[in-house]
Amino acid sequence: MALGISLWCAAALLALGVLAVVLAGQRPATAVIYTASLFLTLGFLANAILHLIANAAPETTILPLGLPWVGAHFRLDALAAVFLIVVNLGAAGASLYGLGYGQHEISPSRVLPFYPVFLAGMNLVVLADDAFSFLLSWEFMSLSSWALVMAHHRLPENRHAGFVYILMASFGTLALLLAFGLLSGPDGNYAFDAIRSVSQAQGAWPVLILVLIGAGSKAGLVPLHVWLPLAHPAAPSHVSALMSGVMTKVAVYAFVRIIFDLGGTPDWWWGLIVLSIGGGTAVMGVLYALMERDLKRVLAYSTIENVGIVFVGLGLSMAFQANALPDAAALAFTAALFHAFNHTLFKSLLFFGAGAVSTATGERNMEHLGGLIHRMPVTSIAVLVGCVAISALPPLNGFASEWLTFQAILLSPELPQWGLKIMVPANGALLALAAALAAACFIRLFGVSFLGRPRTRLAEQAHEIDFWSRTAMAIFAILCLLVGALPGFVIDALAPVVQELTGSHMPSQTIIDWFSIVPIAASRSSYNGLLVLLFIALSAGLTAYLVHLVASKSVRRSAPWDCGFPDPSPITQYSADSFAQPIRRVFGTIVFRVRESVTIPPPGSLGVARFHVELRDLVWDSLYAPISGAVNAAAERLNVLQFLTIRRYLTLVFLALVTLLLVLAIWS
Amino acid sequence: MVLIRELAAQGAQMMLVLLLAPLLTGLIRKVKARLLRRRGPPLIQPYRDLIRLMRKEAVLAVNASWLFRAVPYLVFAATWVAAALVPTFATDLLFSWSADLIAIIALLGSARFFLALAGMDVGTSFGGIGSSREAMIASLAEPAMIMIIFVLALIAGSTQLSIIAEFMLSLAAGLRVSLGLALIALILVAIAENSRIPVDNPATHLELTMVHEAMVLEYSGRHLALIELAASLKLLLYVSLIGCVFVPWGLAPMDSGWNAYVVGVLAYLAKLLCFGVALAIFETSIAKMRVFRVPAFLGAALMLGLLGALLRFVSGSL
Amino acid sequence: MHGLAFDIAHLLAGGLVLVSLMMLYQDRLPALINVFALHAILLAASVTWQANIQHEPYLYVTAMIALGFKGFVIPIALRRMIVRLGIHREIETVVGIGPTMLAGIALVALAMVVMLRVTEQADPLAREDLAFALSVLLLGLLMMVTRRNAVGQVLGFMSLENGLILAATGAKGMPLVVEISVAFSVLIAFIVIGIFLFRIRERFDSVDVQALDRFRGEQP
Amino acid sequence: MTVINPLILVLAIPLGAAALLALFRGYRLSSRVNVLASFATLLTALSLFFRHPEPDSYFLVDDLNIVFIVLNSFVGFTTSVFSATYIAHELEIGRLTPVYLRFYHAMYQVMMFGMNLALVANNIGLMWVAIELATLATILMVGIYRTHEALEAAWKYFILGSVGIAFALFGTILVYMAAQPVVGEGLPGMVWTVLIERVAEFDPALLNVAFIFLLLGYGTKVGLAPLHAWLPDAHAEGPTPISAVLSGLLLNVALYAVLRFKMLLAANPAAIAPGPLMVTMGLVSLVFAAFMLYRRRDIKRMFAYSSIEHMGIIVFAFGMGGPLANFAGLLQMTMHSLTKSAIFFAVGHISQVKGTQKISEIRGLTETHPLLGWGLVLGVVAIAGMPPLGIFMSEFLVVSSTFSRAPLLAIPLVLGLMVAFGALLLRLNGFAFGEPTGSRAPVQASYVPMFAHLALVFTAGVYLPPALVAWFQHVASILG
Repeated sequence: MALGISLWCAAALLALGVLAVVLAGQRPATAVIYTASLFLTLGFLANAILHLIANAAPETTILPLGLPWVGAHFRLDALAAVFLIVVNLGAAGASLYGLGYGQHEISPSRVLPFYPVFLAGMNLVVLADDAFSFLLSWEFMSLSSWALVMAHHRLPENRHAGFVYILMASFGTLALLLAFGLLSGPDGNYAFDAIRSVSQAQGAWPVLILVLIGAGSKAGLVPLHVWLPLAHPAAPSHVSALMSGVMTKVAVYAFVRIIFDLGGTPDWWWGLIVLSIGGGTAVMGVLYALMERDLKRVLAYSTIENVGIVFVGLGLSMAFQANALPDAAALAFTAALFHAFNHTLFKSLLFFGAGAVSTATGERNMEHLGGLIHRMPVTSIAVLVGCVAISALPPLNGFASEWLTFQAILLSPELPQWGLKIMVPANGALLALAAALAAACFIRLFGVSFLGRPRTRLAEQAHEIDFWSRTAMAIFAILCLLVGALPGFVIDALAPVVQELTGSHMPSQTIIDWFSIVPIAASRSSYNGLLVLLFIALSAGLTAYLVHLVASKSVRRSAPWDCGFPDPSPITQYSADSFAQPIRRVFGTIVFRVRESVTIPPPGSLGVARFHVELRDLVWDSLYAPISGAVNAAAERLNVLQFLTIRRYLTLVFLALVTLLLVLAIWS
Repeated sequence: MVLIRELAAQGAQMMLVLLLAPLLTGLIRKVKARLLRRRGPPLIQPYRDLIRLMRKEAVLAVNASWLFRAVPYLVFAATWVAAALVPTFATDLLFSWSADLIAIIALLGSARFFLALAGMDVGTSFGGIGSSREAMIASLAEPAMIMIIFVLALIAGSTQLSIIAEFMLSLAAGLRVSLGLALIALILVAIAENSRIPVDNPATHLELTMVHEAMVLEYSGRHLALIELAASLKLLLYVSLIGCVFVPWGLAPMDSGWNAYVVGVLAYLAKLLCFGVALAIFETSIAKMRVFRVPAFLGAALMLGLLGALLRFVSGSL
Repeated sequence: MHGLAFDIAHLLAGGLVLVSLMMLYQDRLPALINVFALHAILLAASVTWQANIQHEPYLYVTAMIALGFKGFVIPIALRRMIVRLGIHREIETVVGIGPTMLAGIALVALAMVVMLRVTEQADPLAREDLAFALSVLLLGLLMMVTRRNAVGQVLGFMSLENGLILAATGAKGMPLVVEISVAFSVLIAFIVIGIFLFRIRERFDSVDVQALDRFRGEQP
Repeated sequence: MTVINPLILVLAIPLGAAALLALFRGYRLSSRVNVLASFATLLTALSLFFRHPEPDSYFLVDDLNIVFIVLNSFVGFTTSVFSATYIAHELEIGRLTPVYLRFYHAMYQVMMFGMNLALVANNIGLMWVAIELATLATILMVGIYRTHEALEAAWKYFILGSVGIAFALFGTILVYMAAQPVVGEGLPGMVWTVLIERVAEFDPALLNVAFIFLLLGYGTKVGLAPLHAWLPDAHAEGPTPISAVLSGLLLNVALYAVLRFKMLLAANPAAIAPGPLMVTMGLVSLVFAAFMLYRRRDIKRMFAYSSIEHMGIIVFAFGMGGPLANFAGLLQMTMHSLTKSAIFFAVGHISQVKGTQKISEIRGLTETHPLLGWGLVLGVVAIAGMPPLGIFMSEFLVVSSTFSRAPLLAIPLVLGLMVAFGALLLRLNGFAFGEPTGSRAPVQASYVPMFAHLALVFTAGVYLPPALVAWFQHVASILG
């Protein structure tokens, strides 16, 4: 029954897209579309939560669509329900935010039709239960998000972003298609349950590589991440929130569904590969983020970092499964899913904030912002909560999932293989480094854009945004706080999925007193979010009260200390680049081949001293530039064949005939 | 009856920590002055400074927002909670089961996060210098700390500080190479985190060299008092952390009576004295490094921590 | 009698292959046209001989077409045209004569190898006939490819087409042979007119449009 | 009143219309008659579904060609509707004079007659004549603009076509020679239905040589790689309705002929498997055309290369063989003709309103002409193989079945698909989006045919009617 409702909701979303085409241009279109998609996604959400709480048996249904002899299979099981919650939570928030943000959209007719269709695509991917409808909805999701990225197509970089995005998306789909080809065998039984029944050969490692390429390119694993920081900022903010917060989770779902559910038990070195790619992605993602100035590009790169953390959890879980340690595998898998859920919350919140800033000031470059905390109080509080959450600091949800991942790493000495014994601690260090750098990155983001003095007139005249956007942000901020304080409930909600896919699940958390969470056994280690929050609140309140009782309460405003050089210009403040300069000098020389050059004019001349930083994206230079160069070179060389004379074309025909006759003469 | 004793012990620990922190800072300043052949301020000078600051008027920058005024309370609260959770004289107190080492370090991370933001709120370049360098130092110190926690957790089997302290007390761990590496790494991280001499000079106000002081340059009055108290609490935290893990003797074991607590307090005071003097001697014997030599310094700590963790992963006995 | 009929048919077909090789050898246009005329006459002889072996009256019609149309009409028209176009003195082979001849021999050998694989139970006349037809076809294509001048290429195409007619007549009882040879003649007529209309001198595809404008005059 | 056999009608109507149209002078009347004639042919073709005439020695209607006859007349009809508005505009700007117009409509119907005849022909000689007739009609139409390039394109098409026809004829003769000792002399030796039953006893060596000549002969008409030279210029220089019919239908009819002979070979076990031959030619055309897409400057020439690429995929699918790949090939043939003709409808109107076919001069279509622009975007997305449109289903089947059976073959296939996808999207980015250039004058284009095709392809992407699936599956099994 739940699956029926979900499919009807998805169909309604598709119909909404068509309605948007009809309504395009009229005044109420934005309000109608976003409210309708809000209610539909809430319907999805409620349906999925009920299914998960009731721990109901998986429902399947077959529609006469799709491949003629296979039909379109759909299935709602625990894994699908969890990811439906993640998808529709982000979607509901984005729709709510869209209500307000959509009013400022310059070309609504290009955004409204594709928005509900994009939501429907994502939901259908999670519900699909056979290779064809899975890939159909997967590509459909990419196609509609490509159309959204191309909404502001007047800017050349948006078009470039759209092109790179759709190219990588189709490359990923082809990889998944090949993986499904392998899984379903030559006679083409594409239904997932048929694939499950055929016990996979143990050595099906090409499937892993292909799925890593396919799902990884959509999630943003490092070598395949180049489209993400281009495409996400190009789309309107609520769409980039969806793409970052939600679409990457659909990619994680695809990886989990194919490797954990369809593939057989993984080999141990599968976990090693996924673990190392995850660790590398985490560090590279945050280092890229530190070098960026555009608000949305920083957030897009930080999505890559969080996806890396999720894949570290998944890699660990695969390693444990390979060595038949179900409890440890359950812990690592829960940590990964929990972090994916958290990331949807705080990343959507941060993208809403970035959208609010770009609407209020019309500017996305941090170097032109500053002092927004005075002019946009509500947004700045929400973004502050988001930044604290994403930097994995205790009272909030980021820390809870990070803590679980660390606990999972601490369980790994039981793994016998030497490769894992070396790589797991190394990746633990990478993870810790990524978390610390993320904190630095978000201090920079919040500090430069919201604190200090406004650097441009635009920032000075910023104003608070509309009611809907603020409510969306407030809801997500409160959710971050709640999940941070009471992580036990979320972990128990994930239990059925973990049981289904790893054979066992974490001890149920809610029965433990004081709502703390215990990874393996109470005796080992536990973390209590609520208590930490209470302690900080109590002691802060107590001190504030005592200080106000005892100490003086008078306050006086005066100019800040300027070391004797009264230069009120806001440029003297630390900018985004100068904040990142120490970290760039520490890490940048290796990772980005950073070269800083300062040209000081000879003494006596009145020339201007110039400071120049040269930063190169090694992944793009070493992987993508050569490929496109090769394609262009081949196209150039082959182009000659278009301008031959008829005689030369006849020679081609003649040679073809002679070769075929030779083949016949020699072989048959 | 037991609950009251438990509550009293926990309350005592919180008060003890609060009271001893300025004393430790005073002691270090006194010993350093003595080593430099100066009389140095009296031991209780930090208390008098705090009281003086409490009474003074808080001067705020023109551009400071509500965050600037809220941060001192948040920083102090977070640091005080973290310091209270680290066992000083007894291991098994009322809230010790929530004293997870990763949580404590992360609490310090939150304090540093808000302090850096406060530094940037004022809108002058000094705050920016402080926050930016603090972020760089933290980006290396925190992973090193996590690696140290991995070593301790792998040896003791849990990340809970009271269990680790209990395990160390029982000397079941014995002498291990990874423990030695972890100790050196922890000392290096403690020096960097508390902005002691080789990384940053706590006493200086020379704009271009200071890190921690630059962030709190604009604070005054009661806010500065809270920040100073939080800084000394943090120093005390690291000292008691090193004490309870690497020098556990004198800690009152599980549910022991009042006399064990008294012995515990005395041992703790002795440890504070030794660490204070050792730190003062170390600081006077070494000069401050250039800012961009700090990554090498902390990189060493991270490598030592990682090596220790690797050894634990590779074989049970190392 | 059976043997003698075979031998004469083989003789004529073999002669056709020989003339094709001779056409490869020519490097001046008028000579090439004369050899082509000989090629057409030989084809006509072979078709008439096939006609009286198979007692098929309509094959005589094909023979008459081959003889009349391709034996006389086309060569005369072509000779007058190359004089008008002023290209009757050019030397126009792309690749030297030596390599072309070698390639020709190799092609005949290839045709033999491919065709003689056909098992014995097929009618022996068909096997040799097809082998020769295939050789003539390949040589015709080789000529089209190695000639630079458009007229040379058309002659190559026509010799290729003669090979086809040889194969068609060799197939006993094949319907539509006459219709096909008529269709091909129409095709060739189109080509020759095309060349004449567009006055293609050197390269096949340099359509000379000025000639065209002269005819546009009377439309509004 | 004995009901006239619909088969005869399917041929008679276009022939009669051609004769009629040759007489009319006025443009308005002839374009309407052209549409009417094509509609009548469509109706008779649809009636073939209900009454299956028995195959006799000249005509045959079976599961394979029933679909292509209907597709042929449907696209013929929609193209005639499109050509009505297209030609009206061409008259206004003077590129076509009324005299040529009469010739154009007559040739259009002659071409339809040729293609229908080729599809229903049971006699392989008749099929050869029909394809030759259709090609000649197209050659004349390609040269109709009388510009230098148009004539050159027509001339090149003519010469390469003639060589191709010669090969095809030689192949047909060889098939007859192979059949003659088994089936006896005269007409039965050319009748396909008779051949298919007795082909097992034919001499395999003769059949092999025959198949090679037929593959090269009709392959020239299909536009496979080494023999493709005429196709891009014929598309670019001819009037757009002709490019639509050429790309949509003539390539399919030629490939249908190759399929007929592949069935023959498949039925004779001793003959060499045609698979590897077609697989290599398919892959070569796919990869070659994919790389040629990048440097194209003319929009119609680019879509011509995309037709070569798709024909490569289809021939590759038939080369792989097996029920799955054959089904995919047949599906892709249908979808490709519908999508490509829809694209040419859009391109025709766009090049008219922008006055140029240069890709660099057409920009920002979705802004200046939303309907045309988004129609073209949908078309290109469909041809690139993105779901939810029909071609995705066939490419899905081809790639996944190939990878599981012969992984090494899948690598060039996927490479070709990716490179072609990149080129198409790069150009689409150029002309559909960005700063609009050229005239913004509203164009009174006929949107119905274009969106009818795209709607059909869209539904086929998600749902295929069971009857069509049954036919294709039956044919896929006998295709071998």
